[in-house]
Amino acid sequence: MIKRAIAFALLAGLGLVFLALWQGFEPDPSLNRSALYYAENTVTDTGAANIVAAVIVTYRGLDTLGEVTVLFLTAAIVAMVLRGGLADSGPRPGRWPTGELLHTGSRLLVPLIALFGAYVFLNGHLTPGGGFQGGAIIASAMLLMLLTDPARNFSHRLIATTESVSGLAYVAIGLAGMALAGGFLDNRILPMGEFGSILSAGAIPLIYALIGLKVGAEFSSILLSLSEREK
Amino acid sequence: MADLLILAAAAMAGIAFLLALVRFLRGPTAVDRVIAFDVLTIVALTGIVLVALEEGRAVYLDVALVYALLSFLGVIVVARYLEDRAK
Amino acid sequence: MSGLLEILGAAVLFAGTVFLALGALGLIRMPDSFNRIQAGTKATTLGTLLVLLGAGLLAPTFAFKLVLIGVFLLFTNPLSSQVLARAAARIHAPKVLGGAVDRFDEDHPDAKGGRA
Amino acid sequence: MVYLALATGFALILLGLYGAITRRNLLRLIVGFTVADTGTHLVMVSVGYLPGRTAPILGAAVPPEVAALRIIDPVPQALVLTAIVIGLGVTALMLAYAWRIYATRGTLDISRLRQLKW
Amino acid sequence: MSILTGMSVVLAAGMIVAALVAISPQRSIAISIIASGAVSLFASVMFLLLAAPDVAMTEAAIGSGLTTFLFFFVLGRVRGGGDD
Amino acid sequence: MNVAYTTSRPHRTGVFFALLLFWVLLSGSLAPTTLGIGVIVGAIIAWLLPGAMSFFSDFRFSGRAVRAAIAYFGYFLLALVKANLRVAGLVLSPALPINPGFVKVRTRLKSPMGRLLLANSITLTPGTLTVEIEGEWLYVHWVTADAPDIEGATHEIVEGFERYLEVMYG
Repeated sequence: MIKRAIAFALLAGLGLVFLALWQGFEPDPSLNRSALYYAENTVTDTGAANIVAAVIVTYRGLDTLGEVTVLFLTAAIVAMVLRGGLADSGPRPGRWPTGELLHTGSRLLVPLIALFGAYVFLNGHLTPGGGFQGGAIIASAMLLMLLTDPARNFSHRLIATTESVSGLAYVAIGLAGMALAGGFLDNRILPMGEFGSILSAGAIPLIYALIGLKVGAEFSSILLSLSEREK
Repeated sequence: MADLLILAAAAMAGIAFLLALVRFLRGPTAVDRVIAFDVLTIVALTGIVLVALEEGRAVYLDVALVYALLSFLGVIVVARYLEDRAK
Repeated sequence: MSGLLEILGAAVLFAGTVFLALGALGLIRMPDSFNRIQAGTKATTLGTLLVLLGAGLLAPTFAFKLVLIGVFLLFTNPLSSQVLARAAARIHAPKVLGGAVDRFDEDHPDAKGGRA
Repeated sequence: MVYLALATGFALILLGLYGAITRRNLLRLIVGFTVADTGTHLVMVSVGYLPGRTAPILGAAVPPEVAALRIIDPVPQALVLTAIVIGLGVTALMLAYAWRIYATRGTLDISRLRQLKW
Repeated sequence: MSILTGMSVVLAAGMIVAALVAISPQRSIAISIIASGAVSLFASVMFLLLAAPDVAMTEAAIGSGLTTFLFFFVLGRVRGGGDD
Repeated sequence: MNVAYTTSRPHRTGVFFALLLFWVLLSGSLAPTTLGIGVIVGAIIAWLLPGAMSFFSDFRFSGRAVRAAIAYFGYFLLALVKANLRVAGLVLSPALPINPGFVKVRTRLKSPMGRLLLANSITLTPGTLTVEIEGEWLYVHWVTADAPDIEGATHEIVEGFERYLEVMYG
């Protein structure tokens, strides 16, 4: 009981803070200085139409590299936590086999979902989306395969190779930016291209494609390490 | 005239949303809640199309595409779970 | 001319949302899970297709993406309904039978014994 | 609209934290955390919103020359975008630990996990 | 503008209701998880209203399939521990 | 498992062209660079997923099949509209005049794609919902079970679509 009272007191305090914040909130009438810089200079600096993509890939590229690393660590820890010795509760009762419709439907839809994921990360500099969304969509295609056929053997080698090769290429592009252009992860190592076409904005589509592959591989390996315990 | 019709359409979508929400809250079995969730997803997709129309930005439709392609995954996940648990 | 097209598009849009609302009403009124899936799938699919058509008439530049959304919906929506209906039949969800015809349970006695 | 979104975000944080604090089942606790997570994202995005402006994606609708007058702040969006992805990783990690705890202790009820108390 | 405001009101109400369901101890865990999925669905449309399509897309791609799967996967593997 | 449908061989070319079509629709442009990237992406996906299928899998490319496809699409849209008006009528009538039942129907289709299309069409048309498909039998939930016997139900539900799908996919 006393614990519950403490919880309520805590939440009430937090609620008061939130209330004060809410009452004092006033939307800015115009952009603040950093946002103004991004709004005015993104096109000349990076050539990207999607400013969020420019912020993620170029202006704060190092943060994104760190974040991808965090995801990689997460996937590795999940695999480690679940490795071996997990006594599942007795022999698993047999599942109902998946229906024919789901089988056929997934054979039809998996390529389309994968294509859409590729579209999302290759067009990240023009339309909403980018490496993280595209990676999540590709992992969803993987999830659909997994749901359709839980006993299927997925190539861990392929996933691990994709993951590490794209990670290495990402860092290599960052270093190339230091050697050829203004600094680490500078996207101007490739020509800027024409504003608004798919091969523009320098290295942003390339970097986003690598991020997409890496994130997709990481999520897929999380899904696999969770679901393969039952065999 | 057209604006008025669009406004009425938005109101209708809102009604559909609320009705599906009621089924989501009441639905006696999990299956009912899942089907209500499916309808809610579709209504949300309609809402996204309406927002894209109002703001006049075609890029918003990519989000609707994500829903059209991926929303059925959640339903399939729950369906597989229910089948598994019964066995 | 363009005004006419706009009004037509808005009318189609409105008709689509009316179907959506009717589908949701069916969700409320139908007596068991299977009938609710029926109402939920059909009305919402046509409703969304009409909304997409109306949006295409209102803003012709959206057309490609709207067509794609429609095609994807035509495949994913019935698929999820079928998988859900199959699961509901397998776990023996409560059903309301009018004519007492139930060939599924006649042929799947092992589907019984789940949660009623 | 911004005020409403902000209030909803705050309410979600409070509700989620309440759920996370008072429930004893680990899975419910994690559900509470994800709700609170969504709430924080909502708060951050609504802080970056400027009324009457549009998304920071240039193109035919928003030519680059007028961008500074038409778009909203892109920085919170970039932060939230990465936060959501990390959130999924954190959820996966929490669930993996929950499962590990279940496998070794046979329960998900945190009040029965005596070793975790101090 | 009024359409968008109305939509945000409805969405906010839906989110609060779904969050209440998600943390309610009376419902089963499966329903809590579906409700948290609904919260993420409504939040995604709200992000779009707040002119953040990138964020909306992320939430849609991750919230609809992957999170639900992770939860249900673990829930399906724990027997007896599922209810408190 | 009792498999009555033919397991089709890999259809990499069909999948590739379907993916390319979708890529062009997604991008909304036919610029050479866009098209080139689409070719690369489509080739990679088609190569990595040997079990993939597309709308073109098992499709017979003959003039008759194409005509049947167009006719099927028109018939399907008509049935969809009819289904909705029917459901709307059911929902709006105060007495809710439904008579639900599960019926069993038979199909002659063998190709997976044709069977998927058949099941989807049944689900989207008047008052019927495919619940399970096993071998040549389909179990269908019917809101107004007018014809409970197999022949009658098959005639009512399946044959309209099967006529076209048989020409298209065999």
